[in-house]
Amino acid sequence: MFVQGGALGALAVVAALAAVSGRRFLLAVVYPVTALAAIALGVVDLAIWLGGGGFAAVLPIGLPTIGLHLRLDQLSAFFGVVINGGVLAASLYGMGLDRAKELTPRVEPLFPLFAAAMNLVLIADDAYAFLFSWELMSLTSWAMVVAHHTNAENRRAGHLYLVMAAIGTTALLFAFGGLAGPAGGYAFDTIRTQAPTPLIAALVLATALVGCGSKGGLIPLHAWLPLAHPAAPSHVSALMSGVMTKVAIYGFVRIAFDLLGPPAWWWSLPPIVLGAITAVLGLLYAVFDRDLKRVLAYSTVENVGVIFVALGLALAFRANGQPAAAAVAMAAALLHILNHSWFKSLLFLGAGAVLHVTGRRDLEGMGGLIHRMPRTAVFFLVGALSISALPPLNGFVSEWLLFQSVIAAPALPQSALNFAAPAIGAMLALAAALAAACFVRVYGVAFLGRPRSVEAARAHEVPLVQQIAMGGLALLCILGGLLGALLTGALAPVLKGLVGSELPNAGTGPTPFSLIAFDASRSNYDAVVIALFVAIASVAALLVVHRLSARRTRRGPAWDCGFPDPSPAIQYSASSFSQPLRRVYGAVVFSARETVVMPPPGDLQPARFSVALIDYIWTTLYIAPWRALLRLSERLNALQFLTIRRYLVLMFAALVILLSIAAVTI
Amino acid sequence: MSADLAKQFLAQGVQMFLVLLIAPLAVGVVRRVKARLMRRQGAPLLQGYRDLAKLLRKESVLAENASWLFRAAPCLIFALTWVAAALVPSFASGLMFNWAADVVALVALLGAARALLALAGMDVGTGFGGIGSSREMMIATLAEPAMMLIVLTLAIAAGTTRLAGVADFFIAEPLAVRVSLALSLVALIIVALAENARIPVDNPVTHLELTMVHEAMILEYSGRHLALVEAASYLKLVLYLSLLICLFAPFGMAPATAGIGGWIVGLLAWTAKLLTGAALLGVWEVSIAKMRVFRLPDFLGIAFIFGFLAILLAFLTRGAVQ
Amino acid sequence: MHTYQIVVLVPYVSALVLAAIPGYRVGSIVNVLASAVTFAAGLWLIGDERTVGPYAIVDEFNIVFIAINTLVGFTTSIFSASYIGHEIETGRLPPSFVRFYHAMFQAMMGSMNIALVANNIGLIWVGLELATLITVVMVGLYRTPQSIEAAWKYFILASVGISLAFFGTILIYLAGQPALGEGVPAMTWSLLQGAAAKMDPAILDLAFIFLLIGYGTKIGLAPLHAWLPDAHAEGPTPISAVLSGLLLNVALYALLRFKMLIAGQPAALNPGPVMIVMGLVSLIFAAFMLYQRRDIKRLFAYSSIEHMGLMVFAFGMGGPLANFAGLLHMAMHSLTKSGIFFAVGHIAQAKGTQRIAEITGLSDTHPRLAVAFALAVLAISGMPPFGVFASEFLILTTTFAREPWLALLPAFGLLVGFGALLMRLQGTILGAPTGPTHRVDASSVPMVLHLALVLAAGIFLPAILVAWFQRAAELLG
Amino acid sequence: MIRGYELSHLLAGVMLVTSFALLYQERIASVINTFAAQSVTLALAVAWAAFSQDRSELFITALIALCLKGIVIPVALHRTVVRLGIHREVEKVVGVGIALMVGLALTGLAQALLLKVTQGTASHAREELALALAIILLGFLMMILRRNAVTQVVGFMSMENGLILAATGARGMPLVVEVSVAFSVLIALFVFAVFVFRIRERFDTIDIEALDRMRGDAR
Repeated sequence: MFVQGGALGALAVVAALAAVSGRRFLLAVVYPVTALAAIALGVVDLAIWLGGGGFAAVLPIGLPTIGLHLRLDQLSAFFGVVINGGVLAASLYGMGLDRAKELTPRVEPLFPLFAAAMNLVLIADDAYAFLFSWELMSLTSWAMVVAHHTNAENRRAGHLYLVMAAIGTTALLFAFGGLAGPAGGYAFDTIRTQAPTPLIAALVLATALVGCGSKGGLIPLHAWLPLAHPAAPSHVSALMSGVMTKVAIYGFVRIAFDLLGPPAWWWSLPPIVLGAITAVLGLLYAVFDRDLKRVLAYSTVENVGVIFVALGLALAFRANGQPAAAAVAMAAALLHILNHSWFKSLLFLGAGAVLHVTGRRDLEGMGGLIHRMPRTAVFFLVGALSISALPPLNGFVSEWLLFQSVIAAPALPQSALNFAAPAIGAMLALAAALAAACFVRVYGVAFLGRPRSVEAARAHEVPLVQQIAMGGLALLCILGGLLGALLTGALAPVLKGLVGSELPNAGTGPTPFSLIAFDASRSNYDAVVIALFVAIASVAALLVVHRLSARRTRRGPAWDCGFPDPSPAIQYSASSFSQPLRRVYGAVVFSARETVVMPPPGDLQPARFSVALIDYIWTTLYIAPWRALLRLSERLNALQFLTIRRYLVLMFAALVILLSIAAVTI
Repeated sequence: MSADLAKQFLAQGVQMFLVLLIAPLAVGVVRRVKARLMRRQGAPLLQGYRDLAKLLRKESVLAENASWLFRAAPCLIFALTWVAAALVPSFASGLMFNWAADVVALVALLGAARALLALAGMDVGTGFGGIGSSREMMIATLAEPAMMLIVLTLAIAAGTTRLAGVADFFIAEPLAVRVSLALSLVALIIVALAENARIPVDNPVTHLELTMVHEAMILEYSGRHLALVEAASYLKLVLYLSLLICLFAPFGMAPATAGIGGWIVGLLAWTAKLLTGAALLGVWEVSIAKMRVFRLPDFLGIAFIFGFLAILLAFLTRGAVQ
Repeated sequence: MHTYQIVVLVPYVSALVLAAIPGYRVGSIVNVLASAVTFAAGLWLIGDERTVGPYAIVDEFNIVFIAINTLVGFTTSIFSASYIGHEIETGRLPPSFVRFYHAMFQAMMGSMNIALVANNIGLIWVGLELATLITVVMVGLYRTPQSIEAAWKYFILASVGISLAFFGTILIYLAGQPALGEGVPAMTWSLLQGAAAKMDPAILDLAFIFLLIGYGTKIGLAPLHAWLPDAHAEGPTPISAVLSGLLLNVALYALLRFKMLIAGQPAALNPGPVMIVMGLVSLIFAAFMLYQRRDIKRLFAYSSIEHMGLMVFAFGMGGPLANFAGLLHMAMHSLTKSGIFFAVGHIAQAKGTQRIAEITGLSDTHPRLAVAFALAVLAISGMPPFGVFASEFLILTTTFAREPWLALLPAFGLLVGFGALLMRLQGTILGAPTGPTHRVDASSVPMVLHLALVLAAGIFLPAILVAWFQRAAELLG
Repeated sequence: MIRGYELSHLLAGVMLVTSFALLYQERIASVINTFAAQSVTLALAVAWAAFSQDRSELFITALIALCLKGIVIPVALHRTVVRLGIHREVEKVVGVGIALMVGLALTGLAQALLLKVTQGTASHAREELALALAIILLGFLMMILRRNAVTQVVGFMSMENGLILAATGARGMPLVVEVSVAFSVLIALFVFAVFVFRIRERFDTIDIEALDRMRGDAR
């Protein structure tokens, strides 16, 4: 507790110092201090997650009469590890920022505050403290989103972001209002003792889904995310995407699994359905986008969807008294939360490195970076393969657990969930395949091939400390993949707290690294054995090939069916890579239309090709209401320009209406 | 116990080399059948082995801007595919390491190999590599949901996603073949055709620019690198044929408890089934034309619909049984 | 002599004194001193014994208002000391007006304090109307066509409101007369409240309608609000701060006193639903109106309508929690909104305009002002760590817990309003700066002080204040 | 004394009739004259109340009503009208017929409301209160049915007349209130005059519609 207090205090102090002085030196000090604080917080969290314990405190501040309730239990501690890991990586990356060019009082003072706010959400133990730090988290990140304020796009992104955040917070206000009841029992302990009525429970679930979903990027509440996350400086994007979305999920887990009491089976349907749609649509957005950071942000949307599916399944199993299956689904969710925080932070930091050295976010201007930034390229590759859920990296472990729980869903008594299971399974598989396509595209276009712009050709490696930040995360991705079974085993205390059971046969496999969902005869995955197998097979193949083959290698121009063109423009671009997917999915989901303008023979004008995608969610759920709002406000604005006599008419009408009502009702 | 373990280990080892050995032959059978049906003489059955040997001996020409990824990919692709193929029970279900990966993991292993291949296709920065990679990934997005449905059906029927477990289940209850499984079979065949770049999804022998998928990705490979990539694709064919055999025609497979006698029976049965499958593939390829790339959603959609129907029917039959 | 007498007398005496002081500098110092004394007395009042006399009352309920009133009066006097100096220098105000301005300022404060301490429903009315009439004159202070028009509009609408409120007061007297006899007792609020159960419910209902319309005009409830935006926009900024921060509160205070009265007669109609409807109409209407504003002061005037609507809604909901939240929101809104008007005064001086479109990129040209302004606007939007967050948290959660569907409406209004405020905030502080920039003369102490208080309230509200709000909330029933 | 309140009812009724007459008038001069008549009636009613309730202080109120609203203001208004040259202008929003119908409805509403009041000691004030309420509402109606500033002022003062009628009808309402009413009317007139004067000076009209140009948020 003292560590927590001290670390959070240090964050606040360094933020205040940096804000007040604005000197470069103090701005630069922010990152080492945040890194140290993150280490301190993370170590405490790790100890509590694995060892139990934790603390609870009530401070005489916060909401009047309720006080500030703080508690660090194992669930919070687990999320604390997720968050502080991301904060540590982002701070390390921040330490490599160019002191003269990249530090600004618009970002650096807010960075530690943002980190502190996220930690506060986790230890908040009453509704006020929770929402207070939740909104503080939005606010600080908003300020960093609009840090590059001269860009109108960023301002728009910031506006949309904070408005959506406010909508989400309002929804959560309702959720906690429903939980606390009319008497105002805002402390979580009080809430746990109250059983809400079915109607209130349903409303709380719905509002919690809206509140946490909008922060996490659940479609259709996602629209701000791909705009705001990329607008912030890259290490902040990494925090927002890799970590802040996890805080959103924490909120949902806390409400749905802890505060709301025993679930009803149908609670699971909204998160499952929305999550599955989010998973698929998120990637479809990603795969058609050309902005590197936006692609990553959309991929975050997808992963949040996947996590919500897992949470929904956990709810369904729990409601049906199948704690073991619930534990599998919950383990999938928690593990994916951890994994995603690692690889998404890694990818955003990599994108930041690319952005820093090329000054570009547009994929079409990149290419060949694997030669100019060899280490970053390796780290990014690890991240890209991890996020595509490919074995033996970490993304696959959680994906595998999730598939196992989907496979168990047909055994549930409710036919709605039975029939949902295959659809969900297929959608998750589609999402996984799309993720692979998406990241092959990103990596292939950005890092492979030949440079498509001067900036890309002049790229260089980033400072060592940033490489360490990325390398550390890449290592975690690999270790997390190999030691997934051990990690899953470590989740046991958290799982017990949430669903009342741990994985039924964890640790009974042939090796300690065997991941067993239900029991060994049913399903099993052993990353270490597979990795060893693959390693042995590759070494064997290499040995054999080297023994047998000519071993001669010659460098020559690319073959390309005999028509090599030296221009890098001839390469497959990001847009052309997505063309097959656009034809298959884009036509259905986004009414994608391709137009080719071919000049007549003899005309020297270039032919033009353009693609039009319509984002129906954006046009119907965002643009249309916004226009309606503006139209209505314009209509109402006529009331600003009335004559005094007409204002008197309004007053008179109000009086007469009230009097008439009185005449009828008295 | 240790005898058991030794037996499993042996089975695993035999399997690993068996798939490697038989893969070029299986491809040879396909080519041979196709050639004969087209009234051609065709290459000898062992041409696959010769191709690989020839490629290994030749020098490897790398594009000037090829990165380390381009050079490392073939080896990894080969290793991943080989491991995956070695995990599908062929002649005996009692493999040492069959528990290391269930169907889900198996599919993912192949996915990893595919992603690496697609990346390698993008590495040199040519138009063709991109065509191949993008189409390959698109096809994967169509095939994987169908595959997931098949896995679900199997899991509902057999209660496990371990291949050995499913095989044991079908060996023990051969009558368990129901309508839903038949539908799954069709779906899996379609998926297998797509995954192996066979007609009508892709044409393994074409070099016509606009129709290439798999060939486009490996266009820049030569010499020993090409040999590894080709070997991987041979292995993949064997893998899918084994998978089909293991799931839908496991008869003759030696159960975990069987002795060496059972192994020999299983070995013979599997080889026969595999070669028959290869021959049938040849017949199929001759009798159908390659589809346009953007008709593929329709084709793979059939797999998806069959897979879905299979699950629904599985629910119904389960409900009837209960 | 009880402290409340100081609270009332000091402003009036100093008004007389100030009317005689021609110099700007001395006048402003006296003005600040007088306000400081009043504030000190207001603070002292909190610890002082409660008293109920025939004409004055000091109970838990009104000390909340008095404390805020004197505090904001004090800070505004500091702000206006520097602000008006700038206005005179730039020639917007002739120096001869300073005497008038200072005297009127104190008289206005005194009148509001009368309304707040009065135990006589007639006296409440008198105090409020005096304050209103004085602000009418203040709004027209600049003598521009716009300010005259605003003052004229304010005057007509307020006068009609005056009349209706007075009719309501007569009705209350008539209702109390049978129980309390003729004369002063039947107009004494504390006696009326004691006898509420014996009053004729029908007359009480009728009276409340007139009081709601009458005082509602002063509160700025839509559709009675029309005077408010123009009066805020065209008057001197210190007056805008006082209007939004105080006068609206005093009117609300009067309405709440009568609500307490009617709550004492169970047979009377519950005023809650009407207040809820009017509050919501104001809230949502003002939120929409925010989008079309082009004048920065008018923007925040509409925001005041929005927040008064929210308070009336909260009091309409009733119950200890909602009343507590309403009172807290009132206090926070007073402090924040007057703080915003101070900041707006700075901005208007810095950019030489009130037109929103001409104010851009403040964070580049005036970083500290931009930060303060942003914090103030975010505070009024209900963002933590500021106190408005606490009050809105309580209002929305308690409403949702009681009437889940009803809670959607205030939330909708607040979100719509937030969208507009944020849009304008970003437009003013972000982007590339355009137009000229000027020196800022006005003191930033009041602005920072208000922000600090609101910040402190969001994090820690002292137990004594909480108890004080709770007792006041209980009185509201 | 037995029929005492009937006289006050009669006077209040006369005031109501003058209110209707105000709605009915077409020329500004006659509007002002009618208002003067109403004010005089009010003075009588207040004087009668002072006599019957034995409250001599109410005579002051009566005197104020008689002098100020019965004589001084009408005269001043006449002058203003003549000086501005608008004495023939009739600017109504709706026709007389509709205005009268609405007026009748409002009177009905006032009666309906006050009839709900229980029979108590305040009951003899009930009818008078109903009439006063009707006068207030009619005054308000007049304010919103005329476009002309002078007629609006008259409408407002007619409302004030209704208020004072109500206040005197409420037995024993302390003097302080009447004084304050007079006071507020005085201030009202004072400020009205200031503004009417200024508005004329600045806009050369006292037609409120002309203020349109100055409406709030100029674009």
